[in-house]
Amino acid sequence: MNALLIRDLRLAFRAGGGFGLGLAFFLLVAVLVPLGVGPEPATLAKIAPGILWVGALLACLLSLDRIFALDFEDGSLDLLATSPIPLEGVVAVKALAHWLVTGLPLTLCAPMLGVLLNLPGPGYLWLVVSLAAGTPALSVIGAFGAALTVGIKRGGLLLSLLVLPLYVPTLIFGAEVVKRGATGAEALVPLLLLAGITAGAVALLPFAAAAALRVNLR
Amino acid sequence: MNALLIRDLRLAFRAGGGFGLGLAFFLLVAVLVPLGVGPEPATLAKIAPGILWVGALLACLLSLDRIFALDFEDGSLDLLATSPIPLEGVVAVKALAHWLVTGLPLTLCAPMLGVLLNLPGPGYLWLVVSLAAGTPALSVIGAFGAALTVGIKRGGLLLSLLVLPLYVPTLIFGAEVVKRGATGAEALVPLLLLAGITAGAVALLPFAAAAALRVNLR
Amino acid sequence: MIPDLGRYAVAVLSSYGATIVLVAAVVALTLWQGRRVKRQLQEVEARQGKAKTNG
Amino acid sequence: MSVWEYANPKRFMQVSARVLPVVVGLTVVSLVTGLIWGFFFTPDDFRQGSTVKIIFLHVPTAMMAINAWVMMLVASLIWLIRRHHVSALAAKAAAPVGLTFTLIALVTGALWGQPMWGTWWAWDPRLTAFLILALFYLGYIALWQAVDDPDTAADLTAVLCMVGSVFAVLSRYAVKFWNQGLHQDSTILKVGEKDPIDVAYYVPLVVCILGFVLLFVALVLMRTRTEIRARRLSALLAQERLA
Amino acid sequence: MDLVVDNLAVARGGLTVLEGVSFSVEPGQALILRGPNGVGKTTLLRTLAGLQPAVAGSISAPPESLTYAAHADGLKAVLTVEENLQFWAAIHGVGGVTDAMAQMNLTDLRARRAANLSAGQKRRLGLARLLVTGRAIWVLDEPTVSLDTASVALFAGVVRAHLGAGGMVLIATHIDLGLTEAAVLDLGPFKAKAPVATGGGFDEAFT
Amino acid sequence: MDLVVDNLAVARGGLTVLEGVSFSVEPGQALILRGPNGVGKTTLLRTLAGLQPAVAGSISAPPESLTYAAHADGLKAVLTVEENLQFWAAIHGVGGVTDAMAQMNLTDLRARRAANLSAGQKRRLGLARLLVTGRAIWVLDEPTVSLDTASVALFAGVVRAHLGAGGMVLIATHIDLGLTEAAVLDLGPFKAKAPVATGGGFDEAFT
Ligand code: HEM
Ligand SMILES: Nc1ncnc2c1ncn2[C@@H]1O[C@H](COP(=O)(O)OP(=O)(O)OP(=O)(O)O)[C@@H](O)[C@H]1O
Ligand SMILES: Nc1ncnc2c1ncn2[C@@H]1O[C@H](COP(=O)(O)OP(=O)(O)OP(=O)(O)O)[C@@H](O)[C@H]1O
Ligand SMILES: [Mg+2]
Ligand SMILES: [Mg+2]
Repeated sequence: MNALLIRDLRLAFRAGGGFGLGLAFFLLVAVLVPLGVGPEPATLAKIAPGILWVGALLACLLSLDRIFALDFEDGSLDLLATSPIPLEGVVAVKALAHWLVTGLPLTLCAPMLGVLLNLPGPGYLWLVVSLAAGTPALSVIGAFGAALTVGIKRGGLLLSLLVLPLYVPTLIFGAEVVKRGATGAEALVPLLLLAGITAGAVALLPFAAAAALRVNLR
Repeated sequence: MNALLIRDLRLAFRAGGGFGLGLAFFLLVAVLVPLGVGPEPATLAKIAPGILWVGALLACLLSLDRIFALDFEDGSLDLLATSPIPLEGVVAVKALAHWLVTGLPLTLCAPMLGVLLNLPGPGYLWLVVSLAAGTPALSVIGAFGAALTVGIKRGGLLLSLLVLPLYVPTLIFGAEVVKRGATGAEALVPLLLLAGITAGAVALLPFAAAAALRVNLR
Repeated sequence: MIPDLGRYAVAVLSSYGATIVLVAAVVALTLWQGRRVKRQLQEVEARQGKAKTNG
Repeated sequence: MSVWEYANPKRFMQVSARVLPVVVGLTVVSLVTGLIWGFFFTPDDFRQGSTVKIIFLHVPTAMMAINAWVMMLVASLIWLIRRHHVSALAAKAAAPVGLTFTLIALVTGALWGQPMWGTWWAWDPRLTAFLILALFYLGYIALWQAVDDPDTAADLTAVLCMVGSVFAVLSRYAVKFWNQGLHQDSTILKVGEKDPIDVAYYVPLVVCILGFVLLFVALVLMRTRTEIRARRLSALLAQERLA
Repeated sequence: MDLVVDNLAVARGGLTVLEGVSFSVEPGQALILRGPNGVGKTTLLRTLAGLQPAVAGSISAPPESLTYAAHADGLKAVLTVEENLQFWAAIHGVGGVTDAMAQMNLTDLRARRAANLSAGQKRRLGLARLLVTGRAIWVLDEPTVSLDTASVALFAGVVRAHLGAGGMVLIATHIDLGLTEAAVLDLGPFKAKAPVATGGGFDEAFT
Repeated sequence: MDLVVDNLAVARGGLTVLEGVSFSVEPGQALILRGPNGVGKTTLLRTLAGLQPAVAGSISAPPESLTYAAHADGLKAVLTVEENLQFWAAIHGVGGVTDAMAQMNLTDLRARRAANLSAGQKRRLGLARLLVTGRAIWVLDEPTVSLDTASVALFAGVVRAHLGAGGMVLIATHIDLGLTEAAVLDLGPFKAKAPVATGGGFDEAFT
């Protein structure tokens, strides 16, 4: 399992592996939205929590199809399925690798983009905390979606369609944490709910994803 | 050239061809943003023009990698490059097919999503007009980006990064048209600028894209 | 014949109109798909039946 | 004889062929009665005026939109556990019908909302959760269409349906939470919750609900029959290919 | 420790393509599967590898003793030859990467990225993977596609060495590998006569 | 109207792999290219097809007279056999779809989606495409991969017919196609001795 994690990380960091692209996309969303919406600071401050979370979510989304599709296309997935590692473990490791490559950098860089969107002062801590608590759920749910669509050529858009509704609760609680945090209101309840979703998703979805992979491999 | 257009449209409409997915993604963005930002109608009305344009842009973006990548992978692109059709013509036809399959439906369905985002009444006409004038530029610029990244496996995210900055002027003018239109202000100037960008992109970018394709094929 | 709907006539009538259109659409789609598949199946069954009897 | 006998495609075709005309007849009778009664012979509400007539469309379709998903969930579970093809095909057949009902509820709700709330759409928890349900339907149908092999598609959509249901419930809860204490439009009131519904509306409403339930059953039966035939058709064609 | 296949039926796309396949392979034996295009060789091998369920019949093999090599090699283009092999060795908890490279004549290419190999060199790397799995039963689907004559002979030598060490090999191929000692099984006679939908008797309406 | 290649050098990944390749093919002639894995056959053929520039030397061929068939067939899985061929025929402004299907034994499969073809049938469809291009010079890279013996013979017949009609054929292959009348060129001797970076004289500092 370690070997798989190391390989996935190594592939992500090699040329063309896509590390940093999610981050760059996040940055672009944070830049595009003020361009589209207009530069008014008050409006931006109001929508900043929501936009930051939507941006993180989309950045995550766009790298999902790499989780299994590359391994499926070059035949590695067949070979991993016949290897001594259980498929549930493969899913878990790959979701973890995805989080390390996208979710973690997003979390660490989000405060910088908060500045671009004029996020009010107290919101920054809550932004980082909520992303740290919520992005693992995005990776695991995404891995499930990727497992469902792995056999489909260029299934990226279908993957988005399937995964986005599943992201809704995470998005709502995550953005709520930041919104409340930014206005100084009580933010612990949504944060706990967010953590609950993450815990549930991490505990259960690898099994569903492994089942979907088995179906797709046969 | 006709044969190519017909084939591309036929492929898009066959099962798995991805017609309608761009639309579904547009819908998802229009749903996610209020979920992130919050349900306040006044805030939503203010950001609606910008968000609708960003959503249309992202929906367009996500289907870009289909323009050339599928043909590259199955070898059709090599064969088209050695066929009697000039590569510039291939690019133009494929960009047109992409617009017919994504840009046009987006334009037609945008008013419905305007309702979700509480777009003010006078904005609807301008929304449709600006999308009709602007989405062809999105398809052509996207075809150029797709040509640049065609050799790269799962290059979707890189493609997004390359293309998004090129989309900025279109986005600014497009959103401006809707914003002014929604508030009843003069919207003709940004609309003309938008049309100018589209005309320029359609006239010039197919050549750049064909050059990029030639480099990527060798 | 149509009852007086007052100032809400547009809302009520378009609701009924939209519903009828959408229901008609699924029903038509269902019937059309059903007929098409049934016809194709009969064709193939006839063809294969014939192939069997001819050896 | 166990109930599972009816999951045999042949048996299902025989039984459904006999049941279908009855269901279609009852559907037409009850829908026509209910809607005509509702449209022509109900008084205007003192507060809502004639818009109250929309209730006969909106409420039954909104109910059936949710019930259709529940039916798909049950059918998916049966497929995953007992591997009865008819069950998977019934789930597939129900999705477009459910989506249509969802759309009708959305459209009639929006048309009702404009005079009542002064807006076509509000991000009310109930409405938002409903919109998300529509998205689930879209994704479910898209996945069925994207996968070539029918058994693979059945398995994948069944898994999606199960996971999706969990998240649909979660979303409903989350949306309620999200819209709490925020700007809540005070005009958002549901007649049914405020005051007990008048008998004048109640009876035709029940008839309409019955009508839409029957419509759903009839359409799902027809579509399932079509799916079974399509499945048989592709099996026969594949055999021809191999022979 | 034998691989015993008894009365196996396999299906593809919902239709049984082969039925009644029975054979057994003992340690040190090789079996070559032959048959025209589309008879079901790939399907049979994927079933043996456990990637898809059998329609009927049984496969008995020691647990986790089997490795499969399909047309796709499972190579990562941005990793070097050595890194690719090291990954599979680590997954299977076995060493022997250097030895595997030596056996498949890849030592000179060890630091080359897989993307920069020619078709035949890629195939050699894919086959070298078999050596680092430590598995006894090799299940190979057209292993010599795009190999030149010298490489085919090299590969036959590797197979022979594996058999000599008590391994078992199953190969589906259209061409002659020069493995004279191997048994040959023609799959033609096992072609499912009247293809039957796989639902069992219950779903007979689908046939 | 001949295809004349003179002192050609071709490069892959910035390194010259073959140099000094000269040959000419006249109408009605076939030339088979041989050489071990990695010698540069694919590179040479892509250069001839105009998909990549030559490092040195010249290729002279009538304009738009050449068509290339690589390992990837350029088939669309969701289109039928006939639709696939019709598309390529329309692109080249030529007819003859029915005839091409007849020649490659695809008539029975005309209404089948390409996704449902077996490996060998797909390949036959890819080769049938050559017939609807109306081009005189066929440049083929390992055309018979995954064809069984009967199909290889069928294909050899098609090649012979094309030669008989004044066409020219270049084939890179490892196996024997039974085209006894074809000339054979072994590329081994043309392997670039000390691989040289391809910048030409100007970039010699990088060699
Ligand atoms: C787009 C807008 C709307 C949507 C999506 C919508 C959706 C729904 C949903 C999901 C239900 C629940 C059905 C069930 O639980 O079985 C429902 C019930 C109902 N809706 Fe709406 N609705 C909308 C607008 C309206 C408006 C404007 C009104 C009236 C002012 C209204 C009145 C009702 C009533 C009376 C019920 C029945 C309540 C009950 O369960 O007793 N709805 N609607
Ligand atoms: N995805 C699929 N759906 C339906 N039928 C398929 C599918 N893939 C293959 N088949 C059919 O199943 C049969 C067996 O295919 P398989 O790939 O096992 O053949 P094979 O013996 O490996 O042939 P080859 O020598 O060409 O590799 C073929 O007749 C083929 O047409
Ligand atoms: N992208 C690349 N970058 C660098 N070198 C490459 C690249 N692709 C191939 N090569 C090298 O160029 C040489 C020629 O490759 P080519 O694919 O032309 O060989 P080939 O004769 O077709 O071999 P085969 O018979 O295996 O297909 C090989 O030695 C290979 O290692
Ligand atoms: Mg095979
Ligand atoms: Mg080659």
